[in-house]
Amino acid sequence: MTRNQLHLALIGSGGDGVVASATMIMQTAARMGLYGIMTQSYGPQIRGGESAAYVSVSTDPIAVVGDHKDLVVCFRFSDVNPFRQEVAMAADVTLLHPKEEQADLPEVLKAKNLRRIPVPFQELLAAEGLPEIAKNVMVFGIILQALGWQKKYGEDCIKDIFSRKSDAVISANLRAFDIGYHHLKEKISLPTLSPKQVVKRELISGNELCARSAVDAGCRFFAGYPITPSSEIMETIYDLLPKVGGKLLQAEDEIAAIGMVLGASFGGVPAMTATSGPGLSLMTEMMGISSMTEIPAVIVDCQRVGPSTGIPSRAEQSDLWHALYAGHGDAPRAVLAPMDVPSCHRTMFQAFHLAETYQLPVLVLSDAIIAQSQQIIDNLETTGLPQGKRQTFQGNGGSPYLRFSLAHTNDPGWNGVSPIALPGTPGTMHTIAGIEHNEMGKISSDAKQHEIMNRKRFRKLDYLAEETASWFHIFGNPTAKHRVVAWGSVASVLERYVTTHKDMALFVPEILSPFPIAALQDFLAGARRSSIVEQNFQGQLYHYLRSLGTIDGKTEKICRSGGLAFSNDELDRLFQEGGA
Amino acid sequence: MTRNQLHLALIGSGGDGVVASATMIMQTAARMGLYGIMTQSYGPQIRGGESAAYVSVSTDPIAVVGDHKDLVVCFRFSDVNPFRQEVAMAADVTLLHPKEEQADLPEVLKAKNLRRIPVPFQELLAAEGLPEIAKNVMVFGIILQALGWQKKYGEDCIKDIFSRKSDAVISANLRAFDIGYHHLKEKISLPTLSPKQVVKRELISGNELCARSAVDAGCRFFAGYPITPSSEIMETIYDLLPKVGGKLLQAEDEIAAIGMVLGASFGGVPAMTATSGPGLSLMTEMMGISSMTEIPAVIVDCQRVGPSTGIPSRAEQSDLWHALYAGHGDAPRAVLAPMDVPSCHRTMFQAFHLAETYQLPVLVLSDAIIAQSQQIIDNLETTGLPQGKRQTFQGNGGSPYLRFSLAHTNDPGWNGVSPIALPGTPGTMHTIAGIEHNEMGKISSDAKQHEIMNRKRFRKLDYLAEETASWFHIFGNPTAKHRVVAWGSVASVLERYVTTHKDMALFVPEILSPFPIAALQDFLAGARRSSIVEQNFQGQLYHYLRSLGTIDGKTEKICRSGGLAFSNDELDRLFQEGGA
Amino acid sequence: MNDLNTIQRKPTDYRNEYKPVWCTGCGDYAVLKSFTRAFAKLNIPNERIAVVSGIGCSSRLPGYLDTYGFNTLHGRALPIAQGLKAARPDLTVLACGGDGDCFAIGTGHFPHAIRRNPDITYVVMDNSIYGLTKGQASPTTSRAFKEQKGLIGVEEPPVNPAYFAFSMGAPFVARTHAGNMAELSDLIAQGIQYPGFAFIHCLSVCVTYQGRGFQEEIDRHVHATPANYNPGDERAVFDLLRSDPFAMGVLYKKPLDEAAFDGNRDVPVE
Amino acid sequence: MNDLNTIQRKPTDYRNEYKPVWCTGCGDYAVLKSFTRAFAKLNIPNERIAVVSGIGCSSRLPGYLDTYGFNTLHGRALPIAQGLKAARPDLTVLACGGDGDCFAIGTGHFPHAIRRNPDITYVVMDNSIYGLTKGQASPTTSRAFKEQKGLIGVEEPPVNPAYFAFSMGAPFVARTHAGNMAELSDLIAQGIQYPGFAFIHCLSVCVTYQGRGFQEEIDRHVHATPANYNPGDERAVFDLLRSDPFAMGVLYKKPLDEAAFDGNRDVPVE
Ligand SMILES: Cc1ncc(C[n+]2csc(CCOP(=O)(O)OP(=O)(O)O)c2C)c(N)n1
Ligand SMILES: Cc1ncc(C[n+]2csc(CCOP(=O)(O)OP(=O)(O)O)c2C)c(N)n1
Ligand code: SF4
Ligand code: SF4
Ligand SMILES: [Mg+2]
Ligand SMILES: [Mg+2]
Repeated sequence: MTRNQLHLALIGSGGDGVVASATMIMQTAARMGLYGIMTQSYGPQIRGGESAAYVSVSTDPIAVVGDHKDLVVCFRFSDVNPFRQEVAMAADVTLLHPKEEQADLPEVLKAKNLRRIPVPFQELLAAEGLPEIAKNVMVFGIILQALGWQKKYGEDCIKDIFSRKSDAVISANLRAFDIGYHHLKEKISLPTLSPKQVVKRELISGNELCARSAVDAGCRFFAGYPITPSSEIMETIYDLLPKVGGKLLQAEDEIAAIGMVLGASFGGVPAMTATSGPGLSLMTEMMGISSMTEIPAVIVDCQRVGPSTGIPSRAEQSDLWHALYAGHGDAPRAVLAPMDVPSCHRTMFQAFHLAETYQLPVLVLSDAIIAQSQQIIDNLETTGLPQGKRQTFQGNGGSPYLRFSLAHTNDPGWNGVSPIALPGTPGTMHTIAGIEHNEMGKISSDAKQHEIMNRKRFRKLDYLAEETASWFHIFGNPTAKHRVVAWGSVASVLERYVTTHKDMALFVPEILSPFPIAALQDFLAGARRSSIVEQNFQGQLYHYLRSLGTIDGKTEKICRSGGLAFSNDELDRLFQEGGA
Repeated sequence: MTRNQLHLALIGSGGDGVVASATMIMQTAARMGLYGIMTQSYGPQIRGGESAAYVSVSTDPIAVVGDHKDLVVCFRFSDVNPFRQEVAMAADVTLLHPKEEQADLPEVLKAKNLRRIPVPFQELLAAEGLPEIAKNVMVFGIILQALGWQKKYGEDCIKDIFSRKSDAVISANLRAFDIGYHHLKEKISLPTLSPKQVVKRELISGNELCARSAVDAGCRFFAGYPITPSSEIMETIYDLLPKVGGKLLQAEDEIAAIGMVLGASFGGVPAMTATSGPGLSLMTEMMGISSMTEIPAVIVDCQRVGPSTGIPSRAEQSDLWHALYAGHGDAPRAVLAPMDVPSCHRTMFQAFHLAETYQLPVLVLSDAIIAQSQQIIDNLETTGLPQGKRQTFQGNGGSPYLRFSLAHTNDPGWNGVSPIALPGTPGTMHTIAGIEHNEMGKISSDAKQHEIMNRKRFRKLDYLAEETASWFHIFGNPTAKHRVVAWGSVASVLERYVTTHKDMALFVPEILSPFPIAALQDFLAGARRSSIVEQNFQGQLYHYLRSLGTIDGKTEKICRSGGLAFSNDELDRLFQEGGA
Repeated sequence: MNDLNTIQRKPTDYRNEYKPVWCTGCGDYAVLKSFTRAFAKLNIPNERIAVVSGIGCSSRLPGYLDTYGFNTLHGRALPIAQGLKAARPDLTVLACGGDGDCFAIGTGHFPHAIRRNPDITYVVMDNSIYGLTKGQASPTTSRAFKEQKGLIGVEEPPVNPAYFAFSMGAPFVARTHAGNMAELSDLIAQGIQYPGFAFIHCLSVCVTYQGRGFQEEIDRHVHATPANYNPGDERAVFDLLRSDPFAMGVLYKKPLDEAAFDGNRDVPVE
Repeated sequence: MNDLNTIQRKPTDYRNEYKPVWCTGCGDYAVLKSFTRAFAKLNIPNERIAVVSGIGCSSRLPGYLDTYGFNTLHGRALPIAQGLKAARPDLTVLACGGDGDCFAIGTGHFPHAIRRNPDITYVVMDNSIYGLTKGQASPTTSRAFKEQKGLIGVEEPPVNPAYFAFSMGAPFVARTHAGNMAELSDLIAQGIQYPGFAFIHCLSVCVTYQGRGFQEEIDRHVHATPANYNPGDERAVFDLLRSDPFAMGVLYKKPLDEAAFDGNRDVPVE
């Protein structure tokens, strides 16, 4: 039997090494020419509590973990409970569990044609005198055999992982792998995946890619403060920046972090920070001075469940309103959103392009799923991506420098941007301020001047909107009668959904503000039914699109709080019920 | 000649005492049974620079300073420039200026039938051996005579002001007043105002009234950090709280201020803070934990021009989006807005009522005009105002206490509020957290639990909206063909406007969120034309109302940046042009 | 209010039924126990106690106490505790949290809480790491450890918590470690009884991200203050605090009458 | 880059044409002059200088200099200056602001800027009042003044800025007052030349809200550090800083080689 996707779950707790085993599977898949995606989930315990890893491998690119598991390894039935809402069994699921497990099978693990295989994990290790710690490698072996993957790939993977360890360690692990690989006597009838091309691909998380692509896009300064689920961006870019002569500061809080970013950017250096909801809320005042002083800044927000501390490890799309509207006063900004791991690459280029070109703050709304997923991806192209540079002022022979020059106001081609003279440039000294000011940057409390400067600052958005009018994707048949709009990780769930629902088309904006309104209107034209699907309680995108006049009351609002990805079953139900 | 309003401007700089003289006029008007309103304006200099005071006195309540001045005292023509956009002359304006002023009359002071009266201020004082400092009292005397007001009222006012000073000081000032009062030999033909009732009324600013009404409404704790134009709220309530056993802390920043408020409120004490845009932005994260832990808090925001530091002393309505939408996650809140000084009273009662009853953060959007205006007001009624108390839990005989009890979820009459057990109550100990939690307050990372708690928190808003559905005003003829919506200080300018435009009706919400939608829909039904008028660049109320589906593209968006109040002339022009 | 002396409460009477989420071996378990022992020692009615924390592994502590508690925002325990104490001086208010909570994002509130000198006992559980966010360097992480683990901020010398508190004018400054529950519970009790702001710096190991080397180092070096040490002699305090991070016990103490300058401590807001 | 020695710049070369908004008699005028004198003394090309401030009367200062400047947000001069200096170590970066800016809302950034020890000179213009917001008590307002004027926070003792900086580990700490422009400009120049974080506490009168009594008190008490004073002896520094708020000059100075631990000071980000 051949299929093009397989879905695995590993569930256990501290010491079981479920994440380690799952990562080895992913690395092996990447080595074989398969695609795959992996997410993790935790119980309430800080470390050592229940944890689950979900892996989907596929012959084609895959960005969303599959709903119904084909193979489940569960080390303790009592560990399943925290994950009961997020795992579902395929009808013919294979379940591996310890031989010693005496408890009744939990409801969630039941399935019509369940194949239940007890494994004496403990005994197997003990028999060979292997330490407890080798369990994850042994489990990796068992799974590899069950998947029917070649032993060689598994061995290569282990050699790689332990390449910096002693030979003794390597051979012990190879032995554990071997025991696992040969344990199952009867063949498990899992379908076989045949890679379309034998090529080694890369395994990377959304956060890692955000960091790397930021540097590729020109980022040379980072300041941040740790917060789940964004910290890996700082940790990754910390390794990358020194290689390109960049600098990083770990700040004492998020206000300082974005402040440092603005300081570096004032110095002419493309700069960014990354955070999650609570940190983003703290950055609100600083975002305003970025708008006001026209100093570029890129801010990545890995959205988690809110409000307040919420659920730090789980994704939600409820920071949208904050990104669009937060901050006292009228403060222009741009808001972008990747929809999966690989699109983080494009998004980061767009972010630096817009920030540097239009001299304003750019928010990137990632989320916990995109941030933390490990995905096998193809080589990423950089050519063709926008890579704007800041328009600097080098002197114009004598006439005084105007930081916020309005000289071209009457030129319809002017995009509102005034060239910036960087510190160090002779003859163009000036001071900028968050206080309202005139062309020279001089403080002004004149109301008419304020209106003029507001016009200048927002003029940039008009031209930016023109440039980004095509920053969206359409999936499915654009003339299908049911048209759906979604963004972020929810969009990739819907992308998958529309491939099997031919009566549906999907619109995914890459930029949320300014929204590609004209494109959306085109997309919706002639629809018999339209829905906005999102993961937050209030329907933030829905109301935003209504505020723009782009949709009316006939479009459905389909939303619920975050924390769990939509499954196809749930989407079936939601579309059946119809939205509010 | 009788009229029912007179408009004065006093313009000078440090040492001229324009504000002092203007205040004496207001105090005298209050004493005579007249109404009045006074605003101030400053040039860029911190202190001692140009300043102007605008006074309107009236036989009827008046909330907006008049556009065209009947009497102007200008101490230096060169001081006029910073105020050129905000003063306009009546055709028959009377201008008093120093005899020594040699400069040409500035454009703005010109008028068709200008009556120009040079006054030897310096000489008059010198002749009597009076010190420079007495000038403001002398000017007060001159104006009083020009207005034709009885000398006795002026004398009483002076005795009052200097009541704690020595007899020598009092008599010197009475002398200065006398010189002024008898200076003008020829009678100025200013119209006479006859009070309808001789009664002493109160002169108070919006900020002072916010503070006083908060205490009347039950506020017993305040924490704040100084910021223009809100600081007088803290300064006033600092005097009031000790008298009722309340406490106040001046915080090290706004985050600490709102934190202290939440701490006090967790202790069961109704508490508030006051700030302006930059401080409000800093409070964003704390607002979220107020929503999440269902701990009441009242936050007054005296809006000034933004973004960033903006123009600290001038009003704008550009914090609306922030108030409605800021903060990561879905975080319920209520947003109120007074429209003039006296309505601050009602608003503060509403604010404490909603915060305490529904256990959530309540924002009050005042603005620099309301905050800083001195207005003569009638006695304020407290009966009939909402005065909800927090629903506390005193024990129910044994069953465990659930801080966020959902027991009544299926009861359609339940408003989502769970009774709170205050620290000190035996048997109901519990811990609350900004982390998502279950009924008991125990931390939970369960996505379904999160949805359930979101429903609970937002259920409160549904019931709150029902209660506040009638919190709005309609001015003018409700069947007029042109229907206008405005809020805050802009609403009082429009209230004045519709009294002379009989084809217009005005809708003013007292509560902005949840918005009284049904009432607005009723109001707009059958309109031939409708406009949303506001003072911010983006049309924040307009887009918000569209997001709610309450208005559609046919309603006009009429907005411009803040900094200056709309004049009637400008409104004429804006309505002529029509909105976007 | 219950009479303090009618019943004698046991430490376990101050624990609720929730199981801590902490890793096995985490120092915070001992801190939790020490809180309950201090409460029992003073026999404070559960309902009179309120514990306010920030965010971090350590800040989960109030959730396991059968008292009132508020697990607030990262870095904000002190403002919230001060508001509560100002409004409700009749309560016994404690604050607690981690080294990141207090000395990174919370830095700005610490000197001002000290200046206001409210009658609050503040226990900082210092594992010299950001535990909850998986092991980044905190302001108290040693340079050697940062170097060894490749953490960010290697050049930055660590903050010295007790010295910081003393320099800002805290009237009661003590230090101990989670390995010494007897001393910790005694110091917490002393802090509660002290009529002003009491700061307790408690070294508490993060087994997961700092590793057991942290505890071993503590065990190796820990010692009481010298026999002739006078915690009222500010010069001696200065010398000790700058030179000796392992002296344990009460490090600084202002005479009681100087400390309690807020005369109005027990009248709640009406 | 211009050769430092080709032209000799005068103090007025560092002033732009804008007229300060300060009140007549405000101490900040003298601070502004002292900045320009220090720049001229070191003959730094205007374009190599960047001055970052917060919000307050004092924070308007960069707007009057013919250098690069960033008048940022209340309390945030230091993070922004640090980001700038980290990205552009080739620039001479100074920060300035008021006592409220640094010791109220900015408190949390101060110890961490000191720990990172960037080559920034930070001048705090301390008028012991919130000038721009019309005279509320700041963290440095004396209790006597608060009492006299009925300001909020009477019970709270003032922050001691130089001692705060020293306690946090600032390697260069100096104090003077706006009335002594010679000393102030000399200290600013020393701060700029010092290869680490230099903190200069400058008493500067707010004639409008503190009143002239402030300057009179300074004039009455001001004096140089004792002749035998050694600003490298930490014990002596401790004693002086805690006891004498009017000793002027360099109060603490770490030897240069210890101070400059960032080896990479002059390579801007590529
Ligand atoms: C505003 C904000 N920023 C960042 C975080 C992420 N965060 C949670 S706990 C923590 C630090 C934990 O370290 P510490 O305070 O020392 O406590 P520990 O976990 O070590 O006990 C951080 C950075 C947050 N919750 N909120
Ligand atoms: C976030 C924020 N909070 C408050 C303010 C209001 N504010 C402006 S300056 C200032 C304090 C001024 O005092 P200081 O820093 O000592 O400077 P000075 O005016 O005395 O020179 C305050 C509170 C603000 N601008 N931003
Ligand atoms: S991560 Fe560290 S601090 Fe957190 S619970 Fe585990 S051991 Fe304790
Ligand atoms: S208010 Fe004070 S600090 Fe501000 S400019 Fe005037 S004198 Fe200077
Ligand atoms: Mg820690
Ligand atoms: Mg000051």
